Amino acid sequence: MTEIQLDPGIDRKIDTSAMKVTDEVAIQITGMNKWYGSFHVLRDINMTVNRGERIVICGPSGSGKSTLIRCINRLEEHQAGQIIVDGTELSGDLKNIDKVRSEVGMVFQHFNLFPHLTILENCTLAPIWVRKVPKREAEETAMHFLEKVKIPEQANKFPGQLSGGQQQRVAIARSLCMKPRIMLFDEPTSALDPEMIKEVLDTMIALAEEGMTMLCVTHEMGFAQAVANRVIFMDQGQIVEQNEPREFFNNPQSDRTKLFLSQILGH
Amino acid sequence: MTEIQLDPGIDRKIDTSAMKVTDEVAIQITGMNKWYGSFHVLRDINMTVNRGERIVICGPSGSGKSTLIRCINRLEEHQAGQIIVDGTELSGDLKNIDKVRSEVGMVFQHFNLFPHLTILENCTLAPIWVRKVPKREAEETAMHFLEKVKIPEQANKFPGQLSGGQQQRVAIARSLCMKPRIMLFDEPTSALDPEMIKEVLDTMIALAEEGMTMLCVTHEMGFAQAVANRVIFMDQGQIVEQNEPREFFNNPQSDRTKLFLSQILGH
Amino acid sequence: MSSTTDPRMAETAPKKRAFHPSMLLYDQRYRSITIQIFALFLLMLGAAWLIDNVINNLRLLGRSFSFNFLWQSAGYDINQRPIEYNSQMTHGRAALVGFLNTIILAIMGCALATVLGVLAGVLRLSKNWIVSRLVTVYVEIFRNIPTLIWILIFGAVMAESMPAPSAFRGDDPSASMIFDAIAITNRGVYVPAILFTTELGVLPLGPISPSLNWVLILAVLVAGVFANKYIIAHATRVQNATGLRPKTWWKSLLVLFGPVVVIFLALGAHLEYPELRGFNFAGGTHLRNSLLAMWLGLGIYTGAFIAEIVRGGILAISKGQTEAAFALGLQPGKTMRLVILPQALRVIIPPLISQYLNLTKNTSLGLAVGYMDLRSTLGGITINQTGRELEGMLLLMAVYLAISLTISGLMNVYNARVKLKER
Amino acid sequence: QTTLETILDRGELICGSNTGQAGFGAPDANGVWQGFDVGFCRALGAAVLNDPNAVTFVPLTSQTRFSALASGEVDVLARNTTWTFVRDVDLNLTFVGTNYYDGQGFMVTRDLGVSSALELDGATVCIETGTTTELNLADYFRVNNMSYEPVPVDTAAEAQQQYLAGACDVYTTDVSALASSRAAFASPDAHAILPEVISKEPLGPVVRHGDDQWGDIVQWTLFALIAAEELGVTSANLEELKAGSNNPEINRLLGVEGGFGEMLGLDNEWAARAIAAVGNYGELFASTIGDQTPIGLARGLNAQWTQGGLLYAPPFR
Amino acid sequence: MSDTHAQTVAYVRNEMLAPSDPPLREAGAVKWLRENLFSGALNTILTLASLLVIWYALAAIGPWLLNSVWSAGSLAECRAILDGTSGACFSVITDRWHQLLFGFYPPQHYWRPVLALALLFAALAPVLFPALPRKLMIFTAVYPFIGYHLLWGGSVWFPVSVALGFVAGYLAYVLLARVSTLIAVFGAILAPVFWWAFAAGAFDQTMSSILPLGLEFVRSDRFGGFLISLIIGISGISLSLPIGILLALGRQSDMVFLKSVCVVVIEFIRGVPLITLLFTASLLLNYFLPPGTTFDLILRVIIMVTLFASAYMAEVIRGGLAALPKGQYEAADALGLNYWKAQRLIIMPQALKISIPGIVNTFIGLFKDTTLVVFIGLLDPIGLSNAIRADTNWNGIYWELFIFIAALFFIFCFGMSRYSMYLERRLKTDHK
Ligand SMILES: Nc1ncnc2c1ncn2[C@@H]1O[C@H](COP(=O)(O)OP(=O)(O)OP(=O)(O)O)[C@@H](O)[C@H]1O
Ligand SMILES: Nc1ncnc2c1ncn2[C@@H]1O[C@H](COP(=O)(O)OP(=O)(O)OP(=O)(O)O)[C@@H](O)[C@H]1O
Ligand SMILES: NC(=O)CC[C@H](N)C(=O)O
Ligand SMILES: [Mg+2]
Ligand SMILES: [Mg+2]
Repeated sequence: MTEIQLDPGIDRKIDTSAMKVTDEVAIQITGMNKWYGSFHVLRDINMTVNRGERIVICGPSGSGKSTLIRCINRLEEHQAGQIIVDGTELSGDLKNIDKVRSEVGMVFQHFNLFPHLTILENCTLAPIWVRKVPKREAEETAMHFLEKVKIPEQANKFPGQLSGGQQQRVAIARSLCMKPRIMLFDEPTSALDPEMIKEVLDTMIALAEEGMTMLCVTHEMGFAQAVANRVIFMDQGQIVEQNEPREFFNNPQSDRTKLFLSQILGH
Repeated sequence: MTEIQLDPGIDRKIDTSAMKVTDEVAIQITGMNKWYGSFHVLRDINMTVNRGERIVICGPSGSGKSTLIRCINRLEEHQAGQIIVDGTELSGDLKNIDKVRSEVGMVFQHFNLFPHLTILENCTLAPIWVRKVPKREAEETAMHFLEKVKIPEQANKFPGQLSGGQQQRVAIARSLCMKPRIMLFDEPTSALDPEMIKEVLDTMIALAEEGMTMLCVTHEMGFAQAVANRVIFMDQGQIVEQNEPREFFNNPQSDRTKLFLSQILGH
Repeated sequence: MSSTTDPRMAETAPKKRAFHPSMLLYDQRYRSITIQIFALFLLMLGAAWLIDNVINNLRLLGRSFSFNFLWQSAGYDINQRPIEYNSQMTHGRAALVGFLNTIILAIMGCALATVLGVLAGVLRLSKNWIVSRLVTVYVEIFRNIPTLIWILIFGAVMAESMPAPSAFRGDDPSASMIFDAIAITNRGVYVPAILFTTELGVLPLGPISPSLNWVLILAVLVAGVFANKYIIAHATRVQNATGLRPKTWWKSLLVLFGPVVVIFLALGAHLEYPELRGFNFAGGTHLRNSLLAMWLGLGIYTGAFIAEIVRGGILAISKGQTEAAFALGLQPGKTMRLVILPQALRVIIPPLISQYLNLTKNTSLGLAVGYMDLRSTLGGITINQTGRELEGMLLLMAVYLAISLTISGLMNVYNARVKLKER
Repeated sequence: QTTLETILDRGELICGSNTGQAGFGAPDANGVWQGFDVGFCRALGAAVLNDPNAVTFVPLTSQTRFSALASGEVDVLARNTTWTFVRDVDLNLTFVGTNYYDGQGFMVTRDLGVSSALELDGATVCIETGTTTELNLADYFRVNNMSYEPVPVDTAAEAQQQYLAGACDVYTTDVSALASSRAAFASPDAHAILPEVISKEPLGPVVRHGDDQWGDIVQWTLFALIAAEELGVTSANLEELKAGSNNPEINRLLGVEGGFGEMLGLDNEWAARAIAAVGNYGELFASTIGDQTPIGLARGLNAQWTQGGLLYAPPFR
Repeated sequence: MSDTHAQTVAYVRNEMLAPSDPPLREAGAVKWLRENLFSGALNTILTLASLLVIWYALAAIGPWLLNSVWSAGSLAECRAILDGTSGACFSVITDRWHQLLFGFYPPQHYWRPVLALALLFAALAPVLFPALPRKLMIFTAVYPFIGYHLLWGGSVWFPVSVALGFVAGYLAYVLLARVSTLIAVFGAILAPVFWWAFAAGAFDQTMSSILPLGLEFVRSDRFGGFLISLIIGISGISLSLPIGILLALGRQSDMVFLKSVCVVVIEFIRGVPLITLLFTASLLLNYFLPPGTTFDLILRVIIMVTLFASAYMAEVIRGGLAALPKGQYEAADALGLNYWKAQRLIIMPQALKISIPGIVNTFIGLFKDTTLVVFIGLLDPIGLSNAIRADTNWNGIYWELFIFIAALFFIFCFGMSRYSMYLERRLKTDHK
């Protein structure tokens, strides 16, 4: 097994002072199962995420990573088992769903910005209409987060006028504007050109440094090593292995994990 | 200034035996100026390329690199000054344009293969219709060059079925099939994933080894060092500095060059 | 080595290239001039040939080219008259009546097509298997059968399957009016008309002089729309300031319809019910078979196309947009209103307008069921009674062209306004 | 090129006909055109081309007929067309004569209980557009201070459809056409033609203005048929009379003497051929629309002047 | 397994779970019904409403259709057979079957349109199936003249003389191409014009007198029924494609004059209803032709319909052209292909491929629009239905005729649209 090199992008010192894992449970998943038709896509998922954890989920394509995190804010419905987010159980109850969704931010692979709204409007839409925040205030918050992701000057442009990396950072800012307590990322960098990946990873690291609870599907192993406190490996809809990153990369237990790691790190 | 590392791709020994610069002038550009509307994109370009030279052009985005090499085969019209390619002056005269274009091959950033034709057809199209070569012969030539770029087995596939690196190699083979005396490359590797860049650079090196006159816009500094006999740095539509590669990289003269090199090599 | 000039340059010093005739063929810059001159030449030749033929033919036929016939008495009656008209009035006036009938039909048709199309388009996306199948059947059947056949079928349904007015007569009539107000007969549908006890007179606007009552009502309605806009803007202001959006629907209803109701009452509006008198129903408004057949035929046919456009428009907005909105906590209703619709409309409206254009052009099929539109009056009876086919057809084409260009002009303005900004 | 030359070149006469009016002009089940107006065209075809079947019939609606004639699409229009001032003068057409003297009438269903046109106030009336009918109708109701609801239709067939379906109370057009329509109905007796005839409708063949030779041929073919009846020439005794008779006018008519055909630019047998093809006027009338046919029209005004009618062919002299 | 708690983070699954079946309510017919038909109050109402609609439609039409009469000589006879029950008289179709298909085309010549149609498929084959040898394209090019001759008949020399015009254009191009492509193009435009204007007539006449060959002539007014719809539709679409391409190229060109002419033509034609163009063809065309010339009404209609479709086609193709990346033009230029070669070899094949759905839609629209010719007195199926109704035997029959005509149009148009979908899918896959 080769020693893993960090992504060249992550070269600055990472400040781990706020990255503390608490004892408080943020997400609790118990015996969760999900089918698409008769295809059993998630099988007996059990997992607890404490507040402040930064979890990276990886695994081969089709292993159900996206499905898992989409279940957490109920973009997908699960059919058996229990998902409790911040004390709220996800079921058909629409109120609970709304509550969970406004507490959980999500960043998609393809950004999914609203192309007909400016960057600022993208960021203020949900606070205004969901959180009922006055517009002025929403805009201030939005500008605050846009500064944090380093693109305040783009506020009045439209998404189509930004580069991919910039768009993804806007997507992160947009989620943050809802002041979520948990952030989900679904391969946030895999649609980006190499130069842009760094911009986005930097933003995510900054977020981690502030103690955000994060679940991130990604294959950026440099990021996983630097930031995650736990790596979960999934295959065939199951959690096959989880461990803290250094152990996970250098001393994988299961054969599948070994095989997977050799593939993504080998070449 | 850091010592430049070669691109990891270029690890084999490069055979420079045929890479001889002759005294014969291949391209001669004198006092050339070009405007887009009222925007002065190329300003007083003077430059002579001898047969056998391998020139790398670099410079910040928008500095007019692409425009310059596109002027050389008249994909863009220049408004003042003179461009003489292989003894033929480029003016409105269509015959001259046709002549120059069939002597000068061009490889684009986005390959621009013809998606409705097979690889083989892509390669034989121009020889058959422009050079009036019999089909059989054109196909033989095409296979020869496809072998050279190491993808003869793909001849009957369609471009959409090939990877980016393979497509770019086909694009090179397609140009070569016209037996050009000069090849122009406009960022041939910048739309490619890292693994594929190597394949394409190898092909270009092989071409250089055979003594082809080449003008190449690229930011692959490893390639520039290994293959080029001259590096031209452009900024704001002007040639700011030119020199042989080692000198250019290790001892840049102008401040702008220094700044530029620090940016592309720094991170 | 630096970028100095080369001594060899002297040999190839620029020669002044004088103009040479062969450059017309071989030089990029001059060649396009040659081509265009050739095209101009061909065009002029063709035009001259056509004009010469027209002049010769007119001379041979002993005809003149003049639009004087428009001021001659028409002599024929038109059944559907949105403005005052009788057979003693001029051909020009008859043409105007036809034009208004065309516009009326076009507007009614577009409205029906839009309602049906949007409904069908949305239902076709419904998860309900049977509904989406049923709508698919509607769309496919109507799209793949010529509109003319539909018009004829609807015409035949009206004329063949509905009871004659006489069926409403007698002590034991075989047909009866719906709610004592609407009579569906084989000559069309009679519905109550709105009459006023107070007539304010007419607005003197040359040939078209609308009743002031209706002008007033329209004005109030428009004012209501603007007032409603203000109310919505106000709600937005309040929301911006406090974060809470006040409920506006009852205010909107009040502003939109309140004043209109008041005016109706003030002017003494009452309904005039159709009544069987003599051969036919009298009173009320008569929607003739021809109008109904055209309206249903064009509306339902075009509705099928609009359904596809709407469906496509909604599908074009990627699923990611909905998911992103959901993930932000927006409820489905708000997602539709704030995220999906604004984007879908951009996709939907341009093809929608071109469907409106098609429908408007198809109103010219009115002839098939005797609808007295512009083509039937100016382009039909007038041409026939006066023999001015050249002038009549040219005028007819000009009017349709003007309508089309106006509509597509508006569309271009819209497109330019909503275009998504991109790099 | 004159019209006659065109026709001879083409080897075919193109005749504008009705879109379908039983007895006057309609294709039968085999697509062969039959009828009174059609018969005239066949006579003309026989006269000019020596073949009554060398005639192509172009069905024309009331609206399209004059344009078709003016544009040269048809050589002659024989399609119950009324001779009016405007058509003759302003539309640059030439009416060569009258083959049927008619007037506009009204048809209603008997169970409507109407016995006079003056009781039609408020009725719904089916009319063909582009006809004198619609102009007369407007005038008639206006003069009598009555209102009506016009239902414009394009062809007689459509008018019948609407009328039978009850979409209009009244069908108005030339009385002859009413009779022909009624004859085609499933139960003709349920329909009555009202007594009022509100206009004069002299129907006749029409040609383009300007080609007098062709006009003469059409005109005198018509007169030949009428004169033949007056002179007692029938398709039965034609062969016999062609051998020569002691009536010089018959001889001139049948080309035995006088060389009239040549004066027209045809040959002398022209009239004989026309008569041979369809019979004389009376025979044509009787076989297509006369009282022995389903149409059952009486000769009335269309009797010879000698019989108290209006038919009056100028002398062949 | 138990909690994978953060503090005891390491966890390895040693044996994989096999997939299991979903809970019962997640599968089978129950689930399907629940999800698709009764997933909420609104949905349930919609389902019931739809069932009601279907029930009504079936109740209204079903018995009528099922109880139909297929053999009767007249409506009266048919009614007698039905004996007061409600039922359809499709016997009118069997009675007038040939007429509805061929109009009054001479029955002994029915083989001609049938053969023409069969040959049409042969001619289309090389266009539709790229696998066939390119040489067959020659037959495709010649087909229009064969088709014309089969349908109309007359002297063979007429279509030959028209075809020779194109040959003249081609020869002029080939000869002049040595001098300059531009001159060659001019020549290719002018040569046929001169040939047709001055030489074609004489050629036709002399050849006909020397060697009178040909099928019996059938006049246009004998054409009718679906034959006429097909003739107008097919010739309209095939002629409008090249004209549409030229108009689209003209509209894309940067030559101001040429461009504005194309824009005016396209916008004018798209701005007026087809019916006014048809009236122009039937009433006004003679004003624009030299005095005394008349030509066949069907040909005139074909010309107008072609113009009409060309404008729409031009817009469809313009869309296809716009969808092509600029790089394709540049690559063609860089390889030294000239404008026409680039268009023919690189641009058009791709642009047309992209435009296939649009082209097919235009075709379907055009085919449906052929029904408008009834307004200028051609006996298309609708015109024939009027004619049939004018016959005493069938006076008063509507629905059966409408249903038959509508069904034929539906089959054709629906088939076309399905075929275009198939084509789209096939063309997409031959890239991947
Ligand atoms: N809507 C759906 N209907 C049916 N099957 C689905 C659906 N969405 C996903 N699947 C299937 O579920 C499995 C898991 O999908 P998922 O997207 O969660 O995988 P993933 O681990 O995120 O893979 P990737 O790395 O490719 O994103 C895949 O086999 C996929 O084909
Ligand atoms: N067609 C055009 N019209 C107007 N301006 C243009 C056009 N093409 C390029 N430009 C402008 O000309 C300048 C030079 O462009 P060029 O593409 O040559 O730059 P470049 O050096 O190749 O940059 P890059 O590294 O981004 O490719 C840029 O500012 C660009 O915006
Ligand atoms: N009904 C008709 O077509 C003819 C009506 C009338 N005789 C006319 O010439 O106008
Ligand atoms: Mg995924
Ligand atoms: Mg560039």
